[in-house]
Amino acid sequence: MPARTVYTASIESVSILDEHGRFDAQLGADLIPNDDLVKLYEQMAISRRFDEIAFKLQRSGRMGTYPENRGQEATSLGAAYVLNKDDWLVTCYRENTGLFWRGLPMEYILLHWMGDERGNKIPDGLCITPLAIPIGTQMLHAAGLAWAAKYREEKRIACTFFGDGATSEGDFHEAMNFAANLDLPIVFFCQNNGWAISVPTNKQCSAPTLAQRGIAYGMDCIQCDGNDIFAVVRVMKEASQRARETNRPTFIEALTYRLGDHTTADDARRYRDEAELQMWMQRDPIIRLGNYLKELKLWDRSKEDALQERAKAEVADAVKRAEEIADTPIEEYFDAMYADIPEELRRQRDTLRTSSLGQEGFAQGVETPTKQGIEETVN
Amino acid sequence: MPARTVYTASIESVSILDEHGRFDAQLGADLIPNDDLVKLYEQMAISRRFDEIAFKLQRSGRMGTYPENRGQEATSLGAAYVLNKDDWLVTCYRENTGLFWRGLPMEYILLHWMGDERGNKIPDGLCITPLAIPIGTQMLHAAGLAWAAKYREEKRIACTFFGDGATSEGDFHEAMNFAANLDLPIVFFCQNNGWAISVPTNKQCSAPTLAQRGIAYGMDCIQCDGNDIFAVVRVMKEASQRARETNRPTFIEALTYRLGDHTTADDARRYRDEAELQMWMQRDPIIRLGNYLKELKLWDRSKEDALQERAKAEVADAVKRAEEIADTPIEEYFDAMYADIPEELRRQRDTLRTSSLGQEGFAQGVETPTKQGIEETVN
Amino acid sequence: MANLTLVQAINLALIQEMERDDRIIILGEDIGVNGGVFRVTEGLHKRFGEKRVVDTPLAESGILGTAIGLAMAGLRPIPEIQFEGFLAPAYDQICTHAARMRSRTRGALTVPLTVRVPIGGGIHAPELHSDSPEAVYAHQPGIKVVMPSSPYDAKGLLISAIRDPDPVIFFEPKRLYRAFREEVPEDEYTIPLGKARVVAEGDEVTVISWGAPVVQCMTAIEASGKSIELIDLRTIYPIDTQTIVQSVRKTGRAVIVHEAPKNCGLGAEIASRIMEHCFLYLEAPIQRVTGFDMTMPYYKKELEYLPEAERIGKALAEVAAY
Amino acid sequence: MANLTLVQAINLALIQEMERDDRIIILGEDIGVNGGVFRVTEGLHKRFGEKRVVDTPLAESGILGTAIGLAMAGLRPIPEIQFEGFLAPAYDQICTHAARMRSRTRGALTVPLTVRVPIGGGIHAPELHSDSPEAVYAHQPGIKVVMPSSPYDAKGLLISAIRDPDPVIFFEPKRLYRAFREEVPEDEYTIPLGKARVVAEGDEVTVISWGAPVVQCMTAIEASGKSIELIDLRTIYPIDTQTIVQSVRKTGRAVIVHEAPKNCGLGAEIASRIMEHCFLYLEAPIQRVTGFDMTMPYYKKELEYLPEAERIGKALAEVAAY
Ligand SMILES: Cc1ncc(C[n+]2csc(CCOP(=O)(O)OP(=O)(O)O)c2C)c(N)n1
Ligand SMILES: Cc1ncc(C[n+]2csc(CCOP(=O)(O)OP(=O)(O)O)c2C)c(N)n1
Ligand SMILES: [Mg+2]
Ligand SMILES: [Mg+2]
Repeated sequence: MPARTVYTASIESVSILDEHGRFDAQLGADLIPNDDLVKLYEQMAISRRFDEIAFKLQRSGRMGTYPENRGQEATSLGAAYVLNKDDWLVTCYRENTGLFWRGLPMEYILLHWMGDERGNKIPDGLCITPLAIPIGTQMLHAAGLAWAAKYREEKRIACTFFGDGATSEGDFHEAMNFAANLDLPIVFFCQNNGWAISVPTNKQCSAPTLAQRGIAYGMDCIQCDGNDIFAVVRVMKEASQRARETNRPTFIEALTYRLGDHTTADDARRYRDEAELQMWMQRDPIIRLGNYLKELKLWDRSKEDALQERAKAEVADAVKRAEEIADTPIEEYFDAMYADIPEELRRQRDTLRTSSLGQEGFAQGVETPTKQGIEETVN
Repeated sequence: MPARTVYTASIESVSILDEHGRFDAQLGADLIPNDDLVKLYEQMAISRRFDEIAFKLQRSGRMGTYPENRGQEATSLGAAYVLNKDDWLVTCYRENTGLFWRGLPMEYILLHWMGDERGNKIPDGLCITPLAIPIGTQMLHAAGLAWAAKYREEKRIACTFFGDGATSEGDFHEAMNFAANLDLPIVFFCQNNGWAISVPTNKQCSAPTLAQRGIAYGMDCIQCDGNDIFAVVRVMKEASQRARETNRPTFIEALTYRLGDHTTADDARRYRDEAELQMWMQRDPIIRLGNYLKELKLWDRSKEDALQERAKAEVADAVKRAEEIADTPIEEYFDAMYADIPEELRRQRDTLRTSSLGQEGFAQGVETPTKQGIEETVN
Repeated sequence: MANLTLVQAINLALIQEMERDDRIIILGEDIGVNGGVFRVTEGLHKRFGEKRVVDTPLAESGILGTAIGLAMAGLRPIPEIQFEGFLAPAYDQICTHAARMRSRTRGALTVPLTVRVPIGGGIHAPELHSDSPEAVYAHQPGIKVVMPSSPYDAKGLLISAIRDPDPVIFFEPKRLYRAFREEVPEDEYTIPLGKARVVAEGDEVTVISWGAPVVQCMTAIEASGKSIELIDLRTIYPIDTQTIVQSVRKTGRAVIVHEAPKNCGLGAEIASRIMEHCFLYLEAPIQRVTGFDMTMPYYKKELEYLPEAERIGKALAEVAAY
Repeated sequence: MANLTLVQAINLALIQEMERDDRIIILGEDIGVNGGVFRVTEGLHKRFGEKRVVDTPLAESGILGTAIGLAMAGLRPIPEIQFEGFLAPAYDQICTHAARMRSRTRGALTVPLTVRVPIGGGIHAPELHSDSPEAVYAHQPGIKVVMPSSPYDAKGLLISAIRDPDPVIFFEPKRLYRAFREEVPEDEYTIPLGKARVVAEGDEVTVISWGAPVVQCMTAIEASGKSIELIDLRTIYPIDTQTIVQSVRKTGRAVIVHEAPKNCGLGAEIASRIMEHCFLYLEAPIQRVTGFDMTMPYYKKELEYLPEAERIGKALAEVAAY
């Protein structure tokens, strides 16, 4: 239909260090100092070790369901690397690497998956939010956190992580729209790992890219190779600068892959091809960066051995801390509900009963009338 | 940032008969037969009359809150004109003209706003859904209706209407995404009338067009002049054909304006400029088509007079039917809840009481024990 | 002291709290230039500017979700949802996040927000503008739920709600928005959450209600000629069991009145608490005078659905005679 | 007759109904090739093809909303929501539309869908995978709510739900999914909605429960050595008041057991109905043994939250001794 064109848009895709080791010297120039590169590599390796141990803890009955992060280490790490310490990191549940980089002690993640809320009791000053279980809901909080920073003129930003599947939820749309319309300093970081449990990305979005979801809001949006730490760092730098300087949000689609099952409760062989998995094994972000470091002579076998030892020890330590944490008396759960505990809840807490006869004798008085007709008090 | 372009998109805007009477002979060729043009004009005029009377009914206390349709007649009408009788028309609340064209007796709309559910008791075979009060929710039903048609291989489609404000709701996103991903035969028709109550469109969407919301789903999307019946018909023809033949959805943004307040409960002078209103008065879809018809010698003063008489009579008739409808006994409300009324609800229905003592003597037995200790039955 | 409507009392509370605490941001649909569809936020946009009084996109989950983020950052957001029927799209954010953030993080992150929501029927409004979902939110641990029935209470309770460190849903009975005026002190004052008000004392029957039906109860009680104790709950959660129980131990009879459907309404919880704590004092089965277990009818029939004075009066007579 | 788990019984019911009625479409997250995260829809994708067994995008409101449209068109959609915690995003479509379409249109449009939702705790799952929101949906007029506690009931109730002309929420207690097997007839059979089951007869105390805690009740009853009548509600709405009342008029004592928090839980409604209809028969205050009024703890502490046999047993002893 011939008519007037009123809008045009396009999506760019960024790759710097590809799976064959080719490095785009122009895009990658002066992006990451060598020292940092080594540290980033080390963090990914430690995180990978953590993942393996966490998996084993689940398999041996020492931990509940656990979502492996394997294969996705570069995304959250690249983002956390670029962000300032006081920027909000609002994650989903596959961003261990970025959280560890930020400084979250590893045992927190273990505690979370061990069914212990103390895994979410974020240490003061860390500027992260707890792992988000309900898909797609946390981006709105990130928008609110970014809004608060803008309101206070703090020059802090928020960066929120979520999967391809999450982009199908209504809350994703609302968060993107609020951010774009209210000019919030935020980065929406989508980890497109090809699958939402058993559902492939093309069933979440039939468009050629997820990145173009941002066009709906007139938002800057871009795609990158999520297994390429350079590409991630590059797009994150641009996005965080845009947020910090102009309060404009950015939507990033990072192409990555989970090399494990969805969680330990899942069996990916039921729905995905071995060949696809094999192909992505070749694109492993850790191997890729490791090879590059070796090429630059920044890494070698002995450093690797030392790193593996260190990883082993640090992870073992975290496991120990998580497993040896003191039991929480259930009463603390009641106390954690409100700043001030309501009376009926206090009665439940102090008797560990809900039935009124079971609550008799609570506190000073006796609340439920007895047949003897004693004078009672209800608190 | 130099990188590979992986996607490009653009938005076209269609206008055929503009506010100055200029007609694009190429785009408009053979679009609407003259006979139909006259009928469409008449329908708009009758709808306008209806609107005026409905407004007066509210102001004189004979009807509750009413949302004027004034200024938006061409959008739903153009769509309904293109659709087949068995295509689903899933409207919001500003699409009287299209509903009347489809055959909904005018008193139904009055009854709805008179607080009478019978206004939603759609006559058999009309393939419309009731006016939707909760914003943004009905598009999902349209997607489901379209899906059912596809499932049954019926070659029916659905067309759903909503405002600019509605595109901010999560359900809008989910409906668009389901339609695009499941290949549903549906048209999403957005009436961008510039305002969602007091909030201007640019606070719902900071992108230059609403049409580009469709790009997020890889959906065909287009903008048109919503006060130009030709443009509406043209984009609807293309969209409905696409849906019917290929099961692909389309998103249409029609630019229009409500010339009245949001509803009779609103006072638009509180938030919008008189100048803006005046400008849009010049773009009135009825005046525009009327002038064009006169130019084509299809219309004249005497025809107009006759039409106004007819409109007056038809609307008066509808008002009479709505106002004279018999009262519904409240019992029918209970009966309308389920195919089979649950027992406790039947007890409430038969006694018009919820308190158990008030329900005594219900049906055969006496349900609540009395002090006399009569043998009781509970139904 | 000024003679104010409920709308004006809330407006005054908002202004005073905003003056006092610049962590407060008001957000919602049409609350800015337009002053809210009920004019509750009238004048705030002009007074505090568009940074603190923000017209959001039309998206309730977005409003609550971003408000949660604002609160997590230490601000004191006061989102408005235009009508209780449109709180439903925000149900998930409220119950999944606002209610759980403190317990989930053992207090590391909290959500001190107050969401204001007009509630209830009786104003001839369209569908979904007349419901009463308070019991749904009372069932969700982690939030508090408040519903005033007078201008005086509205101001004092709203200030408490805003200052409360936990999320509060503040339901405003729209039928009472402009139904009557009352002396409301200019000075700030708070009414503690979780404390009911004994509106009238009596010893034959205890009537428990909240929000708009409190007014219907007063009419019914007056007409009954009996000595009836009327308790206005004021806070829906936590429930002030003590005040209720003390009264019913005196009267031995109770009637609970609410607009929501009977089944699983708050009346059931209150009746159960009374039964649990006053078992040996009860002289008649506790009565529930409520909306019927059906969809709130469109407005033509709303008064036949709502617990109006006449229906309340019948229950009073029956329970007293039992 | 086959010895089936609850998962298998539901799977069988789905297969048989789909064979019988090609208006049935199954839709949800991971229900296709993957057979559902609990394998309830195992084999259906292969058997009925991707036209009838549809993996949708990850969007619960979308799943319910399109299912409503499918149902309005006369099909019989059976959406699955993966866990009860993720029913919340669909709360609006359920309460605003599924529940209201029949009454809104005076029957011109109806919504015959059955939404299947795993519910409850006890399986060591992550947050929001262990809640019990049944009372919230029971409070909403216009829908029916079902929760089986055994493979046999599950099959018969699910078939009734699917054939019911109104929307039904079918909650599946995930703790019982594979907890035990039971003889389940191959042939189709239905169990009427709205009818409770007397699991065990007795005359000292009546215990009322539904879903997974029914099993805990059986253990507690056995341990108590008393003559206790156990009623499994089976349908949460409409409640089978008659069966409950008949029993309590006999026993004079009642204990209600559920996983959800006590405040405004379904136990309050049942207790109130008992009080209303058995007032002169009651010999002790009705007891509620339920989840506490707090967020369902993460799994380390879930068994201290849930109404396990021991806590039920204490209440039985107390109420019997009263
Ligand atoms: C609201 C909600 N619905 C469903 C689920 C169950 N669920 C957990 S993870 C998941 C898939 C998420 O996919 P994606 O967003 O791509 O993230 P990924 O796991 O691939 O990192 C689903 C459906 C959930 N946790 N929350
Ligand atoms: C879910 C929901 N939220 C809020 C409202 C209150 N409300 C009614 S109409 C309206 C504005 C709608 O704007 P738009 O979608 O542009 O439609 P228009 O009225 O302009 O045709 C609002 C906020 C509602 N009806 N439903
Ligand atoms: Mg994914
Ligand atoms: Mg609009």
